[in-house]
Formats: sequence, structure tokens, C-alpha cells
Amino acid sequence: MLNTKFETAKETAWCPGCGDFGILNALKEALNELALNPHEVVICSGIGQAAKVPQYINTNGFNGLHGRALPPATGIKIVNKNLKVIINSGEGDTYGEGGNHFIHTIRRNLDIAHFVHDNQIYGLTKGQASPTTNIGFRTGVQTNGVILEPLNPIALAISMGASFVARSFSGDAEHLKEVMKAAINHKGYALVDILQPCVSFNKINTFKYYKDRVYYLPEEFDRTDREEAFKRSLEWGDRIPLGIFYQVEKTTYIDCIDYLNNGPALVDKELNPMDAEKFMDDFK
Amino acid sequence: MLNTKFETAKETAWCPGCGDFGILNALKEALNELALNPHEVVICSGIGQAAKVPQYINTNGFNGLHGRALPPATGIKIVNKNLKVIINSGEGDTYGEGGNHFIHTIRRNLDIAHFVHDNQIYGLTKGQASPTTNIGFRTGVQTNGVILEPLNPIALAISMGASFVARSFSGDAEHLKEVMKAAINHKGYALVDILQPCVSFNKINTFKYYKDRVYYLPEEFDRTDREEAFKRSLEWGDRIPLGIFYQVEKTTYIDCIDYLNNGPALVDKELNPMDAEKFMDDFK
Amino acid sequence: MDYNILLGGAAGQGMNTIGDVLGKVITRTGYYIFFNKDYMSRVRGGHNFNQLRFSEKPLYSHKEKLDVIIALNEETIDKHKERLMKDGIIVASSDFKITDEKIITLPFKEIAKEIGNVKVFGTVIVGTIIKMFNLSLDILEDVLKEYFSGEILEMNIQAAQRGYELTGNRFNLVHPNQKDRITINGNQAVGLGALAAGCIFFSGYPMTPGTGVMNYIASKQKELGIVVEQAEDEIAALNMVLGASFAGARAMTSTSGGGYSLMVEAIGLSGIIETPAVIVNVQRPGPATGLPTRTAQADLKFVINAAQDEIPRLIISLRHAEEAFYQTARAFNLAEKYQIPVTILSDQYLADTGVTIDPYDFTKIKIERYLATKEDIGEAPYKRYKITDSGISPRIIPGKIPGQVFMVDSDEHDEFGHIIESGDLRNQMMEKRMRKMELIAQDVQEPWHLGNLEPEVLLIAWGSTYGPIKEAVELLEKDDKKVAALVFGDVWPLPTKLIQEYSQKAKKIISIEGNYSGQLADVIQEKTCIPIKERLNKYDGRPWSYDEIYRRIQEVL
Amino acid sequence: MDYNILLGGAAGQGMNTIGDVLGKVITRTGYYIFFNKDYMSRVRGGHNFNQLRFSEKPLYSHKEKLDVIIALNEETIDKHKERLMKDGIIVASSDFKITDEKIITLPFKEIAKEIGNVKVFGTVIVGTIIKMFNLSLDILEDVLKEYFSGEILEMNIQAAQRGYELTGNRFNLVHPNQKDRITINGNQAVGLGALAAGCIFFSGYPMTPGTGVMNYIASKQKELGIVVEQAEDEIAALNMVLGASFAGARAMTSTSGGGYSLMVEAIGLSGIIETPAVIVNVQRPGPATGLPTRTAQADLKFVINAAQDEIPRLIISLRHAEEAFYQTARAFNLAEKYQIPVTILSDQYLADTGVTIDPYDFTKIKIERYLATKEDIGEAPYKRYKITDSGISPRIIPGKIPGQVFMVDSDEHDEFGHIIESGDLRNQMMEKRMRKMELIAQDVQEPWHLGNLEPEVLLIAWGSTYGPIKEAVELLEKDDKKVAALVFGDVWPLPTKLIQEYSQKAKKIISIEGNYSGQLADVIQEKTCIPIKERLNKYDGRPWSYDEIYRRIQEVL
Ligand SMILES: Cc1ncc(C[n+]2csc(CCOP(=O)(O)OP(=O)(O)O)c2C)c(N)n1
Ligand SMILES: Cc1ncc(C[n+]2csc(CCOP(=O)(O)OP(=O)(O)O)c2C)c(N)n1
Ligand code: SF4
Ligand code: SF4
Ligand SMILES: [Mg+2]
Ligand SMILES: [Mg+2]
Repeated sequence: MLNTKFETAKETAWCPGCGDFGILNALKEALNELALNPHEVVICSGIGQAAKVPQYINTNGFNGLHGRALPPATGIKIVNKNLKVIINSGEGDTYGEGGNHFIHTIRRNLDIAHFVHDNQIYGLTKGQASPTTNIGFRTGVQTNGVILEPLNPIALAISMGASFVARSFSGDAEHLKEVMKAAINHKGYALVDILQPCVSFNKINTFKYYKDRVYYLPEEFDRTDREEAFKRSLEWGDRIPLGIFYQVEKTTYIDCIDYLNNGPALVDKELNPMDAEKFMDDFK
Repeated sequence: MLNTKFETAKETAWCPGCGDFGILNALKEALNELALNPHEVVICSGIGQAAKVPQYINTNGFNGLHGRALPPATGIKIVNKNLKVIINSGEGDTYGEGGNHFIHTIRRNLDIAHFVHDNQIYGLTKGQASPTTNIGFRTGVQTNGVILEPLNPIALAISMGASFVARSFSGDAEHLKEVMKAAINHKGYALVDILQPCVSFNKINTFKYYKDRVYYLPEEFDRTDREEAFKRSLEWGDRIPLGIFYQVEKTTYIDCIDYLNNGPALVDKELNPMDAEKFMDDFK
Repeated sequence: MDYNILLGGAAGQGMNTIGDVLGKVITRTGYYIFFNKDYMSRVRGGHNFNQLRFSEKPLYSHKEKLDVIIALNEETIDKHKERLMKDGIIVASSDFKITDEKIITLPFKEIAKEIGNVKVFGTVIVGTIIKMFNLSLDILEDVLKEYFSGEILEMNIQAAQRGYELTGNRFNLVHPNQKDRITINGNQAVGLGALAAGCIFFSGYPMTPGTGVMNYIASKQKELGIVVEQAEDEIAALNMVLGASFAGARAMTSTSGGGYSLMVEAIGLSGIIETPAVIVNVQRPGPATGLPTRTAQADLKFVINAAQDEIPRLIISLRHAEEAFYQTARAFNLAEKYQIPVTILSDQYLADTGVTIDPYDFTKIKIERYLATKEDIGEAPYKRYKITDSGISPRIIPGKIPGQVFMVDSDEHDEFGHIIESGDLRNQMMEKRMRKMELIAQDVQEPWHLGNLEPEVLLIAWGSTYGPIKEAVELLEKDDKKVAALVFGDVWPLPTKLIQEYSQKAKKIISIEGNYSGQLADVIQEKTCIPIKERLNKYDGRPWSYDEIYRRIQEVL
Repeated sequence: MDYNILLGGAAGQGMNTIGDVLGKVITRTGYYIFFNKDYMSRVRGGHNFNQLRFSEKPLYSHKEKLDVIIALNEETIDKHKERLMKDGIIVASSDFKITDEKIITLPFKEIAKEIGNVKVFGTVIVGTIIKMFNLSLDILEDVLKEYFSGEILEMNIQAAQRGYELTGNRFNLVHPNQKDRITINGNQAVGLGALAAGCIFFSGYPMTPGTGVMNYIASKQKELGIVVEQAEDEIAALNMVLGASFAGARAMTSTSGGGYSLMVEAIGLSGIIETPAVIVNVQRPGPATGLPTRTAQADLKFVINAAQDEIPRLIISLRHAEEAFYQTARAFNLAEKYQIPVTILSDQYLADTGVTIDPYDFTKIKIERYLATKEDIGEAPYKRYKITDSGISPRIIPGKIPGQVFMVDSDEHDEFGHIIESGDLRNQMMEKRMRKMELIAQDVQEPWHLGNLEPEVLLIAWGSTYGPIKEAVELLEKDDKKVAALVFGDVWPLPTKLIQEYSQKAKKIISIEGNYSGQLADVIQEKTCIPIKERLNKYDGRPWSYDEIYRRIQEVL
């Protein structure tokens, strides 16, 4: 167990060796290094193995419905801009069931960090193909192997105009922690797609598989060049780039609404029925 | 009225001057020139002004739920590969309510053509912002103007690996018809995002607005270069490119399943309960 | 007195503005109006009509018989002239080809052209009607000033005057004097109620006829400093609302049946995470897309049972724009009191119908949050789902109490919100949640009683049918019929006291509903085993009118 | 004779394989088994257990008392030893620290290590059990051959032999002789039924415990040349099914409550476009995510009322794996006969429980498509929604009849499927669709009757509670109690003949359900006004066992 404010006594239900442990630890350390307090943080998730993160960390948590991690995060952040809102969920949750929220949440550019545990499989439901499963992968449903082109979350996020798009790997604790910190610090929506071995159901994309293929985007890589970022995002296979593909400053949702930006958080507003009384004049 | 097999007597419910008329006519002509027969064609749609297309054309039609034009089209094409399956729907229907189906339907690469009537507004519900409405556009809901980054369907489709991605304009009948024909002839999923003025609710993106801005991708433009296509797709504003951004050959869903590819259409299969009797052995 | 004006034409002819302006003039003159809309699912063309009924007494229903038909196109005359009273008149443009003794054709279009703007055509007509009913041109000019400005305003004032001069006074009215009432429709009343109740976050996806609530709230968002967020779909809408509510906001969404279908899973979520939400379902006829712009009361059993397994919930149906305001505010209080989803059932008839009522008393609105304080919860680790006798656990919001965190979980959970597998704990949590239903049942309001106290015939209804039934029962009582009606507002949990009581007295029970099978009657049977065999059901997408109810009840008496 | 073996351990310890292998050996020896699973929503760890009961007579329920506990971990002993019979035994690994007079510890792990593969540990145990029950090592070897091959098979055979030699015979059995029965669970039975019925397209999204149906059908897709498509979400799944069905395929989806919630809107669509669909809801406890791997019967009222407005529909609940096969095939026929959505309600208990039954008679399965031919529809333009007396319109599929096209429309429509606004046509269409319910009511099957023909006490139940109730009623009858049960399979439209009849005879009616409020009892009250006041409801996520029902009924008698 780490030694952060974010530890809990709760025993995890993950398989020994699962990449989720590395992600959970990196998250706790990132929060710790950012000197955040548990009560200032809300972690939202859907349903899946990854989505159990809020169960195992000492922060506020909204463990909602499968595929629906992002809309509650959106509601939370809009009404209380002072909370750090983080989403941890699986790639099935995010890009499968929740695909529509994914693309539209990017468009809103709220200041939230989104950590996708991408094990290229549906873990909790025991091994069906997820949107990122490679072609040819056989499962109990895809008995002849997957035939759908895998979704490329990095390319997709870049095409949707996300202002921070990164990839990391549960097997590199340090890199992951640093990218998480950058994502949390980024002002705007930040996606980190995290390669995460599932030892029980994905015997192809193992720790070794990733380890053999990942490389780090070079220092001199220009993260503000969208076309370059897109080009790099298409790299997948023998070599898999890790790091921040794209990061630019962009006005956030809150920036655009004057009274949210300059006023107190919405939830701190005093409520008074009489404020609306004058609107009756419209009906006279 | 045109003189094709696809005419109907039904009066349309569209506003005079609506861009939907041009799209409907181009579609009828395209089908006619492709020498298709009405009974061989199924047009699927969701709900919206655009989605009324199946009401006004003499083909088979599946006018389903708002946002859900693509899944029925998928089901139809998988079970009867001999039908020409075409989808006509609004951009709200397709990229808003139906966004998740949009991204995953691209992944399936079924041989279907998808025509999106993109008027940058919710027409039928009287003028709320759609996913493609420009920033700053004011509506009864977006009273301070839209603040969400508009979705770029061309960039998105390219990032998702669509094998045919094009844009046309309801105001250019000839171009539209030709692009439609190319899309229908394309083996695989083909997206055509069609600029379509809404004379009632979009007073900004008018016929003239588009007319002043559109230009045609040059002859020499290399449609097989994905990065180039992506780059071009980002052009939007003073100059809006029309034409086929990207087109490559790619195995389709049906290609990947041997017995679908080489056998008869699934619906033509003889059904016999006894075929499954042998499976009881597994339980002995 | 009781006048009824029909205004008919195609979508896009400006009928709503004509009706609104005329309605304002009549309201300000001191009358009560009842202004309902019948429109097609299209933006231009087709046949739409508005009916503007007014009287010096409060009105509760549209009526069939017409005094005046204002025809913006010829189709209007064909479709509605049968309903014209003997001494009624039809006002039409002089270029119409139809002839009929009751038609007065006047050169509206020509005048508009002369003024130099064909769009003022409607105002010319309003001027004419003002004159016919002896209303005040000054008031009309005041109203026009609120709608237009500059050159356009000048043209409209000119148009009004020209119209006013076109004809003479037709109906002899002595105008009443009370003038500060409001005319409001159901969607606006719900929206205003939400604002009064402190709704600071609204998320929705447009769907007729539920969009009006969103539009109304959005129109005030800037002024109040609140947020209306259009979601990508209804699933997102309710899940955003739940996030906002979890974080401490009073939050709401509105939709119609199709959108409600998509919210079903999140309604269950609201129930198990015990996070309040107010969901407005403005009903229209289904199934599926159905008849988008028409009315129905056909989602009752659906909303009562929506979502897998069982949750505590409250369903309030709205009977009238007056209560719509107060009930919406109440919905917010009860949602927070019990930490449940509250569904408000409205319908297109109520939503789009403007009625004149006394101004709302905003001092009656109390915002009761039922939030626990730092002191309430003490120092021990906070239990979001503490098992209590009432079933209600102290609720805090995240980020406000340093040192205290909590989570909500869609899985079955322990008192801390952590996922569990134990059958015992599951029982305790299920019982804790469902115990709240017992308290809610005490908060639930009995149906409104109308008519006789010792009735022979008992009518059962709910929601917006209230208005037409009220007028019908008054007529039946004038005929010396011993008739009463119980009109339910709160429908779930079903209040059963009055129905038990009156069903014993009455020889005959008849339900009157806007659906195919008689859904409230079913619910009453389910909960009380009181058989309701006679059921008057209407499902053509049109609202019951009082005359129709009156006639149908006479038939079965 | 009636033996009950519990096999407990953590997820990932191979318990399911041990159980399956043992089950096969016992079935092939000629016994009936009843093999149910209790597992947590996790892949490794936690506490899971399987119960394998067997007898020479058909079995319908798990039971509480245990003869043997096979403990793969120590927790298993703690959790279950109370249920052990006086002469029961606990079989455990010799490294366990727990001591108890009933424990036999044996060196399973050591032997596995000696063989050189820790994974064969389970097979060692199976060998031991085989010996204890005097079962055949040969049969075990046959079964192992179906599971393994090559070196791994060799090791397993060795493991079985070593286990067999570890101990002596404990239970004296004379084995029966009938050997060609099948042991199948509810999900497999539904899947096989669908295949027999000609389901050629399946689209679904994984959701426990509904995934098993998809898995089963997928496992045969290649061999049969059909397609299983995993959808992006449940909304897509049912909409794909409707597209496929429109195009002429028999098509199906399966899910659990949360996924069903997302399908609600499309269920309404199926109703209004009159396009058949078979939807399997394998129930688990909610609300929302609830208890993913456990059982419940808590979606009854939800599925009856799912979707805005009203549609004709049929809801079939499954009582037993035997009928699951035939009912699924029937669902396809009735879906096409009436052009409606048919919901099959299963639950985790039924879905995951293996029972031994006689082989299905495939010759009983008739595929009835009810499709219209070119001749049927004639030359005139085809009316997809022709208004007929029965409410059923001739249905064709697109592309097959040159010259004829048609459309289906989620809007209210005319006979051609074109959007309408007319109230009259709306009424006709609504009535046409709902008329089908009258015919469906005739096709609906009355509940199964168990026990006394002139009962004093009448039990009411539905779905998978059938098995436990059947055994409980048999015990109660042995005690000379005048008890009967009506166990509903078809639940909507509700068949009311037998319940009317028996409710008159019985002095007391008691419902037994797997939900909080007694949902079937509610539905019966709604439809018949027969009050059902005593309700035994279980909602802890565990199935009723026959002993529990027997005890509870004795208490109230
Ligand atoms: C509406 C709904 N559909 C399906 C499910 C079942 N379900 C739970 S988790 C899951 C997939 C999880 O995959 P992923 O998000 O990749 O997470 P992982 O378990 O791999 O970490 C599914 C399909 C559900 N809970 N709710
Ligand atoms: C579930 C559901 N939500 C909302 C609606 C209401 N609705 C109908 S059409 C539409 C928007 C249509 O916009 P678009 O797809 O852009 O089509 P257009 O009318 O602009 O052609 C909406 C929100 C609906 N019918 N169903
Ligand atoms: S199944 Fe896979 S993702 Fe889930 S806990 Fe095990 S290893 Fe991790
Ligand atoms: S509202 Fe707009 S999109 Fe709809 S018919 Fe009119 S012009 Fe066309
Ligand atoms: Mg995953
Ligand atoms: Mg549009």
C-alpha cells in the first residue's frame, strides 16, 4: 500500500497482476503530488473493472451506470467548478456504450481529466471484444475473430478537437503518474488512454506485448501541431507511441459563461424564490 | 416533379426553399441513373425534417426512431446483402442523438451509403443548436450563443477509418448527384455530409453563405492519402471544400464472413429446426 | 358571457403571434382567456389552429362552439365552419374564393401591401377583431410596443389602426376591470416554478412538447446566472442532472415519452443512489414517435414502472397551469426530502394552452433542502447511506466538509456506498429505500373533488382533463345530476382515501382518460381492487373538451 | 435418494470446470442433476459456490441441506458448514488449518504438484468424489477427453486416478440405467430454442446474466451460417434486430434489466411498426447495476409497461429449462403471427442452473412465418398496415416482390405507412394494433397447476420459482395440506381463467415472488380485482429454495 491520503482499507476485486493496480496507484500518487485533498476530488466512473476505481480510493465518488461516466462528471463540474473532477473508466464503457458522451464531452471542453483503462477487452463481463480490440481477436462472441476496425481513441479525440490527448501505459508508473498530473493540471478536457493488460481475458495484448512495442514521443515532438498529432496517432502495431500527442490552450466551457467564470460556483448561489417573481410581468 | 421511377404523389411537409428538396431530387436522379428499381432499395432514416425522405420517395423505407437510422440499416444489410441500403437523416439525428451508432457503424464498414442533411440546426424541433452549429449562434436554448466546438463530421469519419468520406451541397444538384452515385457505388460505408440551408431556422448558414464559401477539391487531390484528407477536413470557415476527401478500398463486413460473402443472402436461407438437433449432444 | 374565437391557417402564417397579441389585449382588458393550440409536426404549411376563448369568469377548457373564425386560409373555413354558432361570423381575406353568408371578407392583404410589409397582415386582422369586440386600440398599441420596435413597430401600429377602421363593433361587451392577472401556459408555469424553487441547472434534449420548459428556463438563464445545457441525448441529460444534483444543485430535465424512454435506466440510478432529480414528461401520443405535436395521457403506467427492479418515487400529474407552478416547486422539495426521482407528468394540452389566472404567490414557495450539516454528521466517517428508521439518510454534498468524502454507487452498496454482495445488507438497503415510500404516501395529496358530496355517479380522472371535467360537472349539476369527480394530481404512490370513500357512495364509477385502456383505472384496481368497468378513453391525440365529456356522460347516465 | 454437494472457493479456482465435469459424470450415470451457481461480480477471488444436487428422480430446485462440502478454500467451510447434514462430510485440502470432525483433508495439492501441474488439482478432487459415490472412473475419463487433449489430458487422467485412489466409497448407491438425457441451463435452452426456431440474426451487448444466450448462439454461428453481431450498445442491438426483422430475418436480442431499460424506446417502435422481435431479459436484482450476478424476478411490471403509450405485446416468463426451449421457439412464432415484440423473462437462477431433462423433441418445433405472398397481396399498391378485422395486416419483406415497396414508420401512419395527423386515422390504427391483443389473449397459456384440485390455500407464482414451489407443494401435500399453486408462464396479457376459478375455492391466497412488492400479485389485482394480501417476497438476490418455501408456508398455515 502506498502512503498517501488517498488510501482505503477496502480490498480490491481485481485479479492479481491486473494493470488496474498500476493505474490506481499512479492516480493516488498524482493526486498526492498535486497536493489535493480527498474532499476536493470527485472521481466518476461507469461500470466495469476499471470503473471500480472510486471504490478503492479515498475521494468522493460517483460510480454511475455503464457507459455513463461522463455526463455526471459534466453536471458536477458545471455546478461546482471548485471540485477536481476526474473520470476513470474502461474503454468499453467510454468508447462503446458511452461513445456518444465521449465525443460530445470533448466538444464541451470542461476542465476535467479523463483516464481510460484500455485493456482492449470487456473485462468484467468476461472477455468480449471492446471497441479497441484488434482485428482477428477471438472471443466467445467473436468466434471467428473481430472484424470491426478498432477505434483509435487518440485519432478520434484529436479529430474532435480535444485540447489534451495522451497515451500512457499501466506498466510505466512514473510516466503514467506524470501524464496524469499534466492532464489534471491541463485547463480543459484531457484524455489519457492508458494501455492496461488484462491478465484474465486478453492473452494477446499482455504486459510484454505492450512493453515490446511502446516508445516515448521524443522531446522535440511538437504537441501543438494538430496534423502532426493526427499522423502520429495513426501509428499502432509494432510501435506504439506514448506521451502527450496534442496539447493546446483553448477556452473552456466555464470560460465562456461570464457569470460562471467570474462568479462563485453555482452551488454556492443563494436560492431565493423571490428572484423569479419579476418574470410574471412577461405574462401580463 | 422529376421523371423517375422514384416519384410519389405525396405532398412534402418541408418549407418552400428548404435545401431538403434539392437532396431528395438528387437522390431520385442518382438512383435512376444507377438503374436501380424501387423494390431493391431501402432508405432508412431517423426523425427530423431530413428524416422524412423515405416518406417522399418510391422505395422501401424504414423511418425509425430519432437518432437510430443506422442500426436498422445495419440489420437490414447484414441479413439481406442484395438490398441497396441508403440512409438519409439530419445531422442532429446522426451526430447528436445517434453519435454512438455513427462511430461504430463506420467501424463495421458495411456496404451502405449515408447521406447526412447538415443544416447546422435542429429543424423539426424549431431551431436549437445541433452538433455542427457554429460557435456563437444564438437560439432559444443557446441564448448566449453556442459555446461547444462544432463537430467536424469529415475529420471524425476520417479518424474513424471510414473508407469513403465526402461533402456536397444541396445547392449544387449535379455535384450532389454525382457524389451520391459514387457513394452508392462505393463498396463499403460511404459518408456524404451535405450542406443544406434551413430557411426557417438558420439565418446564418444560408444558401448564399455556402455558395460564397464552397470550392471543389481539385482534380489532382489525392483521395487515398488519409493524412492529407484529414488536413483538408480541418478547412472550414471562409473556404469550405466540397468533394470526396477520402476513398480507399477496404474489406467490408460481408467480405469478412465467408458464408455471407459466398453464400446467398441470410434471409434466403431455408429454416429447418432439425439443423440444430445435433447440438443436444453437447449437453449429454 | 363566453366567447370563442378560432384562428386557423398554415404553419408559418404568423398565427401564434396574432393569437398571443390578441390574448394579451383581452387579458389586460380584464378577461380570463383559455388559449389552446392545435398544430402539426411541420414548420410551414399544413393546417394549424388556435382557439381563444374568453369570459369574465375563470375558464378551464376549450369549447366546441365558435363565435368567430378568423381564417388565414380557405381550408380553415371548410374544416371548422360546422362548429360556428348560428350568429357566428367568419373573418377572411377578400381574396378568398369561398362564399358563405357568414363570411365577412376584408382587404387585409391589400392593406398590408399598402403599408409596405406583407408581414403586418396579421396585425391588420387583430385591429379588426379589437374593434369587433369593442376592445381598446390603446392597449393593442401597448402590446405591439412590447413585440416590435422602430420602423416595424410603426408599420404594425398603422396596420392595427387600419384594421380597426375596417369594420364596426359586432359584440356588445361591457368590460370588467381587474387587470393584473397573468396568462401562462403549462410549460411556462413549470419553468417558472422551477426557477422559483431554485433550479440552477437544467439539462435537456429538445423534444416536442417538452422543449417549452427548456426554452422558458433558458430564456432566464443569463439573468439568473444559472445554466441550461443542451445534452447530446436524453441519457446524458438525466445523467448530467444526477451529477449536478449529487454536487448539490437543484436540477431538472424535461422531455416527452421517447426521451423519457431513454432516461429509464438513469431513473433507476436516481433511486439507488438516492440522488434527487425532477423529470418532466410532457406527454404526447405514441407509441414511438407517434403524433409529435398532439396530446395524450398515455404514459402513466409507464412512468410508474419505469426501470428494472423497484425504487421509491413520486409521480405528480399536473391538472392546471395554476398548480403547475406550485407543484413544480413542491417536486423539488420532495425530491430532496426523500432523495428520489420525482416525475412530473404534463401533456401537450396543458403545456401549450395559455390560461388566465391570478398571479402566483411567490411567498408561498419555500425552498427546503434537507441537507445535513457538519454538525449533523459528526466526526466519524460519513455514511451516505446510513440505515435509519425513516429510510432517509443524512445527505451532504461533496467538497464542503473537509475530511469527509463519500461515494454514490449504482451497485447495491453498504452504508458508505461501497459495492456489496451480501444478501443481508442487500435486504437492509432495499428496505431502507422502500421505507421511504411509507412517508411519501403521507405527503401525497388526495385527488381534487368536484361536484356532489353524495354522488350517484363518480368520475375518475387525472392531470389536464381536470379543466374540461370541471366545466362538464358544473353543467351536469345544473341538470340536477348527482355527479362527482375525483381528479388525481399525485398519482404515485396512489392516494386511496377519497377513492375508497366515494366508491362506496356511487352506484357507478366512470373513468375519463386520454389513453387507450384507462390507465389510472388500472392503477386504482391494482391498488384498491375497486373495479372500474366503465372507461371513457380518448386517444386520437386531441384533448377532451368539456362539451364532449358532458355529452358522453349524459349518454351513459 | 437425493444427494447435495456444495463446491465452494474463490473465483478463478476452476470451480465451474470441477462442477461441470462432475455433473456430466453423474448425468451419464443416469441421475438427474440440479446444478446451480452462486457467484460474485468479479473474475478472481471473493467467495463463489456451486451446488450439485442429484437424484434418480427429476429435480426442480436446489436444497439447503448438504451431504458433501468440497472446500477449495477455508472460507467455504465457515460459510456453509451449518447446512451440513449430520452424517455429511467436508472434503478439503490437507494444507487447511481448520479442524472439524466432519472434515476429511486429503493431499490434493501435493498430488497435483507431483503430477507436475497445479491446475489438475480440481481433477484430483473429482476423482475422489467419484470414488466416494461409487461412480465410474471410465465415464470420468471419457468426459475428461472431451475437455482436454494431449499432455494435459494425460495429466488429468492421472489426477483423476490418483484422486480416486485417495479414499474409499462413502455413499452406497445403486446406479440407474437411463443414459441419454441432457443437462442444460436456461440460457443454453433459450439459445438452442432460438436456433431451432430459425433465428438467423442475433444482436446484443454483453450483460450478465443475459450474455449466456449470446454466447451460446455465437458458438454455433459459423456452423449454422448465421450472424451474431455485438452492438455498440443495447439501443443499437434492438434497433438492428428490428432492421433485420423488417428485412425478413428471425432476429433476437438478450440482455438484463439495465440493457432492457435502454431498449424501451425501440420496444415501442416494434409495436408501432408492427415488426416482430424477440427480446430476452434475464433478470438480476437492481435498481440500476444492483447485484450483477444474482437473481431476481423484479422486472415484471417494468416490461409489461415499458415504452410510452400502449402497444400490443406478449410477455412469457420461463419456469424451467425444459420449457425454455419450446417457449423460445413459440415466442418466434407468436412474434411473427402478431407482428409484435415478445419479451422472454428469464432470471439468473434459471439462466445459470443446469438441470437434467429428457432430450428436446425437435420435431415439435414448427416454424410458422405468416408472411404474405405476391398472390396474397395482389396487384394493387401494397398496404403494409391494411386495416383488418383481426388487426393483423399481411406482411411482406422488402425486395422480394418486384413492383411492390413499402415503408414502416415510427410516426402514426396510414395503411401505407405514411405519416398522418388525422385523429380519425389515428383511432383506426390504434384500434387495429390493439385489436391484436384480443387474439393474443386466446393464444396465451393458463398457469400450470400444482397440487390439490380443491385447495384451501392457493399459492401464486411465476417464472423460475416454479421448481422450488413444485417440490414444496409436494412436501405440503405429503403433510396432508390442501394446497395448490398456480405458476404463471405467460404473464401478459394475463391469463385469468384459472386464477378466477381457484381464487373462488381457496380461503387464502399467497403469492411467492422474487421481488420486493409482489408484482404478479399487483398485476392480478389490476386485471381481476382479486385481492392478494399475503405476499411472500424475497429480494436478497438469492433464489427461493423449496425448503424455504415449505417452511414459510407452514408458518402461515
Ligand atoms: C446498460 C448496461 N449494459 C451492459 C452492462 C454490462 N457491463 C458491465 S461492465 C461491461 C464492460 C466493461 O468493459 P470495459 O469498460 O472495457 O471495462 P473493463 O471491465 O474491461 O475494465 C459491460 C458490458 C451494464 N452493466 N449495463
Ligand atoms: C428520443 C427523441 N428525442 C428527441 C426527439 C425530437 N426530435 C425530433 S427531430 C429532432 C432534431 C432533428 O434535427 P436534425 O436531425 O438535424 O434534422 P432536421 O430537422 O434539421 O432535418 C429532435 C430533437 C425525438 N423525436 N425523439
Ligand atoms: S478480468 Fe482483466 S481487467 Fe478485470 S481485474 Fe482481471 S485482469 Fe483486470
Ligand atoms: S425548418 Fe428548415 S430544415 Fe425544416 S423544412 Fe423548413 S427549411 Fe427545411
Ligand atoms: Mg476494458
Ligand atoms: Mg438538422
